[in-house]
Amino acid sequence: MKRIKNIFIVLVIVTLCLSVNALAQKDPVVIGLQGPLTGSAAVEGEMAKQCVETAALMINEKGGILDGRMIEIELVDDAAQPRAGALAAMKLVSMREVVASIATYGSSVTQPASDIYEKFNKVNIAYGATVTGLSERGLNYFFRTCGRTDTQGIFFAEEVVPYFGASRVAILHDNTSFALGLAEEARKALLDAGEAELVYFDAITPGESDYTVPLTRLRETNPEVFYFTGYFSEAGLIIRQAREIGIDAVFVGGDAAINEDFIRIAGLEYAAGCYMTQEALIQYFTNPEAMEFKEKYQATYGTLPSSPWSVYAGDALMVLAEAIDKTGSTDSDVLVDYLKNEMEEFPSITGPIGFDEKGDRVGTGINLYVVNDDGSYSIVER
Amino acid sequence: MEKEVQELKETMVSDTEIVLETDNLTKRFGGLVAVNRFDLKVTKGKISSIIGPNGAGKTTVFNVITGIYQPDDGQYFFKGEKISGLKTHQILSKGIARTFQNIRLFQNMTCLENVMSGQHARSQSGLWPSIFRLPSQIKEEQKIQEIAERRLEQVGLIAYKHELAKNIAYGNQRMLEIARALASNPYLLILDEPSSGLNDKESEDLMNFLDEIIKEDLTILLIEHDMNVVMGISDWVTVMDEGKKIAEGKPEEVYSDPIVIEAYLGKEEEEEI
Amino acid sequence: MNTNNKTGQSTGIKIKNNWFAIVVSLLFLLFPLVIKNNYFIDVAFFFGIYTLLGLSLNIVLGEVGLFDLGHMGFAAIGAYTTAILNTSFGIPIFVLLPISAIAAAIFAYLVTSPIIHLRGDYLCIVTIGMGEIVRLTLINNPFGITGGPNGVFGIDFPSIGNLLIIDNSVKFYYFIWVAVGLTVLALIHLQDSRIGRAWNCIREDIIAAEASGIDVRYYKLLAFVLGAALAGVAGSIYASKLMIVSPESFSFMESCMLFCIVLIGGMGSIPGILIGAAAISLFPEIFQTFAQYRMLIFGAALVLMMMFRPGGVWPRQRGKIQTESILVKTGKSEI
Amino acid sequence: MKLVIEQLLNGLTIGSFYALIALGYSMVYGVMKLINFAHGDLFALGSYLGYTLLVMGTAYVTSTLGIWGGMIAAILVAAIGTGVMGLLVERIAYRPIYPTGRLPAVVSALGVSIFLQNAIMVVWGARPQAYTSDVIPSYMLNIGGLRITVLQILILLLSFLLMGVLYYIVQKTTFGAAIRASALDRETAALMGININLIIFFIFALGPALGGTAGVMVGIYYRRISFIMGWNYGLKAFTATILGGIGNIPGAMIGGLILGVLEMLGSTYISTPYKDVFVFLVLILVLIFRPRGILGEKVAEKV
Repeated sequence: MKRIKNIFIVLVIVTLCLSVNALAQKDPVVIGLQGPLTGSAAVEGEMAKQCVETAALMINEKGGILDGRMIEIELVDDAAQPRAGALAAMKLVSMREVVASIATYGSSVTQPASDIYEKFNKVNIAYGATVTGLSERGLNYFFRTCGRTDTQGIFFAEEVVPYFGASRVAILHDNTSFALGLAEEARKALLDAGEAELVYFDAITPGESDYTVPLTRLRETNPEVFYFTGYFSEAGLIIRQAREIGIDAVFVGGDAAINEDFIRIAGLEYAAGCYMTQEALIQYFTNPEAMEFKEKYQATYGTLPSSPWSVYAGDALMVLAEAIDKTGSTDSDVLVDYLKNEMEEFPSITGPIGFDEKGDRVGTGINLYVVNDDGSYSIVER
Repeated sequence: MEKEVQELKETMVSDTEIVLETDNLTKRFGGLVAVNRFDLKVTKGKISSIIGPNGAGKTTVFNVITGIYQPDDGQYFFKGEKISGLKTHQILSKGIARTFQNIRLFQNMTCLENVMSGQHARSQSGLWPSIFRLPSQIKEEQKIQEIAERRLEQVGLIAYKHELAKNIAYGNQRMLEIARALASNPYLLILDEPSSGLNDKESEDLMNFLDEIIKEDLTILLIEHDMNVVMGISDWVTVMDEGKKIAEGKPEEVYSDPIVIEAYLGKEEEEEI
Repeated sequence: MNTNNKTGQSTGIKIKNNWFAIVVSLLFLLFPLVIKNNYFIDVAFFFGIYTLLGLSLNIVLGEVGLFDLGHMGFAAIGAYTTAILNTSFGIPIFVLLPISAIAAAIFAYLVTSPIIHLRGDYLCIVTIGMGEIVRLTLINNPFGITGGPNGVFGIDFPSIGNLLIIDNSVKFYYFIWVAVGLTVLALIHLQDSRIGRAWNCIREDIIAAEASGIDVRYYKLLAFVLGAALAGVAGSIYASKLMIVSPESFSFMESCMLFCIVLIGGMGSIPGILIGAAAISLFPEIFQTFAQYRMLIFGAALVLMMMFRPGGVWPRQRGKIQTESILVKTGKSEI
Repeated sequence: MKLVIEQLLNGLTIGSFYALIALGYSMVYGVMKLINFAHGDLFALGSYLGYTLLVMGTAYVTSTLGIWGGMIAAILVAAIGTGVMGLLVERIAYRPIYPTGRLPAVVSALGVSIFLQNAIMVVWGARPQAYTSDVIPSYMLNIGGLRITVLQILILLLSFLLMGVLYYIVQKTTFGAAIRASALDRETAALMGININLIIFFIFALGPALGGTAGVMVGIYYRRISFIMGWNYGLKAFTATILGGIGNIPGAMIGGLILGVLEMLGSTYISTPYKDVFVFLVLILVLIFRPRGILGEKVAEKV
């Protein structure tokens, strides 16, 4: 009995501490932002936050939206964990009364979050969730400003490989949701195209330091093009170690693979001459929105965001602001209707944006970039 | 309850008078031969003792008999049945309970719980009856508690039944350990230096207590250091030295045996150095 | 009246007519009605999940004192069993609940029986290894059934025909806390049974336990199997709540968190587990405002906690609760 | 054949890192019977200290001391820094908790680990950092088609040197004897007049120092360092410790090297994605047949 009593007391305490927090406050146009501020993907969350704040600055400086209402960002950490992701989404919809939410990075986190937004009819725009299946679930309120892995995979198979006239291709991924997706789409597209032979397809474990084993294996298959679909920090190690054990195949990175950090880790001597299939590489955009964004971001944080995803988060805010402003409404269904039907070629940071019926972004121009000897990039004209 | 105990005994008693018998028992630790071709016979209803200087291998014999060590050679029998190779808990359920030289109680459990645990092998409620508190299990629990309280009363610790074992006095801890052993309702009780660390008064009480419990159809085998205790209560004494049996017999015989005195006292002196 | 009755007799029955229990259950019932906010109800749900997981680890770590730093592995087995069987064969969740438990239990039995004899830290690293093996295998998508890093999507809500469909936060809240309530009841009963005592004896002194006739190996395995089964249930509920299972939910870090739950609360103390689970699951939410500093604070908090309450916030009180003597009651006593 | 030799070399290199970290675990465990979960993060800290000195301070360090001098300086700074941090951790987070039993200490260690990891993230940012090329020599050797970096050889030499020295101290000197004695039985050792506090000081300074050294070497060798590397290396090193027999210094070294080689070979000849599964399976198998690790000697239960 005593123990029952104890449990009872504990529960009282817990209830109290919950109720105290229950006093939530309100705010006119609040947009939620969900991202991994802690945990292994913390770097992405950090940059997403910075990008969205920069975008908000751009809008608010122009007098905000809906004649004079400022945009406020409600930031919630989802630690790149599905559980935390679901909680974060629930927090944004049921406590902060956000108009819409920018959520989130990582497909397996976006999944449960988007389910919750759907249930509460809140527009949610993913910025780093590229798994093709996400938009195939018939969700009404789910959008994404990032591309889908399949488009890029097809681009690699049908544009890049022929460009190098390669007949032997190797693909390496890192078993993260994004990289695996891209790798498999690329493989599929390669087989469909049937031009080149896929001589090697394997995974590495992210976060480690020594990738010489898979690379040695890869070397034995002597490919002409070597496509790594993972992230920059592994990519940097891999290109080093690949060159050091004498792999001279053309190195092509997916759009998470190549950025300043990649160059710092690989060292310019190895980074120069690497290619990448890239959607939105902010330093490369020259449209006024991008220029303004870059200028403001640099002013605050010194550098430029090193990952495309964070910039997409900025896009998401631009898109939402536009929709709310144009429709003069914060009603989710009105916004959904506008985003899917009215909005076309909206000039955002990473160029014109529109959405199809599934909420996928239309018209993301994927390009092949090359790293120059001075560490800058340039588009490869085909 | 008396009746049940009786039945239990019936099943355990075999016609032989010899309760425990070891044959040519040998245990080595690396190079050292701790127990060397040791033969021992324990007679029913009597208090037998093993004496001998430190390191003579007495405790090792106990540890082998109770299955904590496996012997390198030799066998041992309990009531004519071969029990060598059995696991410790199996040996207890056969009816051999023991105490330890350096007291091994369940420190953070109450005295009552300690003695109740002693009856583990004498109860059988399984997982589901326990989870659902089936009547059978409740009944058994009550029986366990009742026996435990009897034993605690017997060793005069009933007052401390809700104290944690680690919080009671040293002497009481020894008695508690004996109570725990008795709770398993053993046929043979093995005591490893029960009087060590006790003052004269306490060991006096202990002897009386043993004389007391031996009456309830029990056999006792004990290791002792303290000659007086041994001589006081033992019916039969076996003297061990360097793993070997060097003498055995009635206390007074052994007491006067020159070999014993020589070996024993000789060692004692070494100890003082 | 005799409410503080520690030993076997009739505690189980008493709980029914005990007003404490009534108040507790009332509190449970009222919470979602008092606090209508879905976020807090969800937080309370995950608090429940962690409580269940904590209780399951408590059997192994708290009661028997076996270091288990891979406990999330068992939860993973349960969660994936539910996810895979539900998504590919449409078997309802309520049917899968026991199946997941059994699957986790069998897994636990198979992996722990060869290593159950290991002591302390050796067992610890083996359980870590076991947990990592499970996680890595899931990531590598064997036979294409675990969905690799993406995990398994689109798990149904628990439902019995159309009579009862658990599809919103409040229902899930009741779902998990009923499960926790039943578990707590069962564990209280076990603590006061010969099995619970046997477990504690093993924790206190393995040799004395063996010498008191306790089959140490059997009871260690029993603890692991039972703990795993409970973890499997928790995993299964978790899966149906999130509608997705993915490997990162079952990382080594999470196992460490469970370990902390048991020690923050106090080994083998059921109210302790509630406190521990509350600390682990509420802390990150309450400290959301600190964003990336939050885990920093959390780490420091753990250290302080152990500094000031090394025995746990609410250690199990033994012997404080007096039992009336059966001898006295039955008049057999001389005292 | 060439492949095998290459992989063996790489295995030895990464193995020597594991070994250096494992030594810290093993020494602390030996004397304190405490799994110092924070050790992996101390290693990461060392790596970041070296980075700060070398990369952020290139202008002063490398330019004045030259590339080699710079690296030596970085290693020294990292070693000292982590050593001091190790002592701080012991003072603040462990010493008050030892008396209350081992498990609370383990939790406290977990707390410290989480704290350090996130502290690194807050101070140096969540982005992975890189030891840039300008502070690191990259000469290639080509021995009969085998391509080996000079760095790799130097790192191997240095780690073996360090292990050798430690081995000598622990096995051949009286102080080492004192350490081993306190590892066997702290109380008795103390009664024998061994200054336990001095020993604790030694292990908690030296263990992390070795880890910190390894941290810098990992940075120099692989270039990329990140705030979560502590967990990865820490877990592997702890595995190595147990594999070799925890509390046993030579065991830790051998365990580390074996683990490194196993990892490489398993990855080469079994499966790259499953290599850690393979590693843990081997560990479990070893423990089934040698419950106290490869070099751990069987201690008879005192009854």
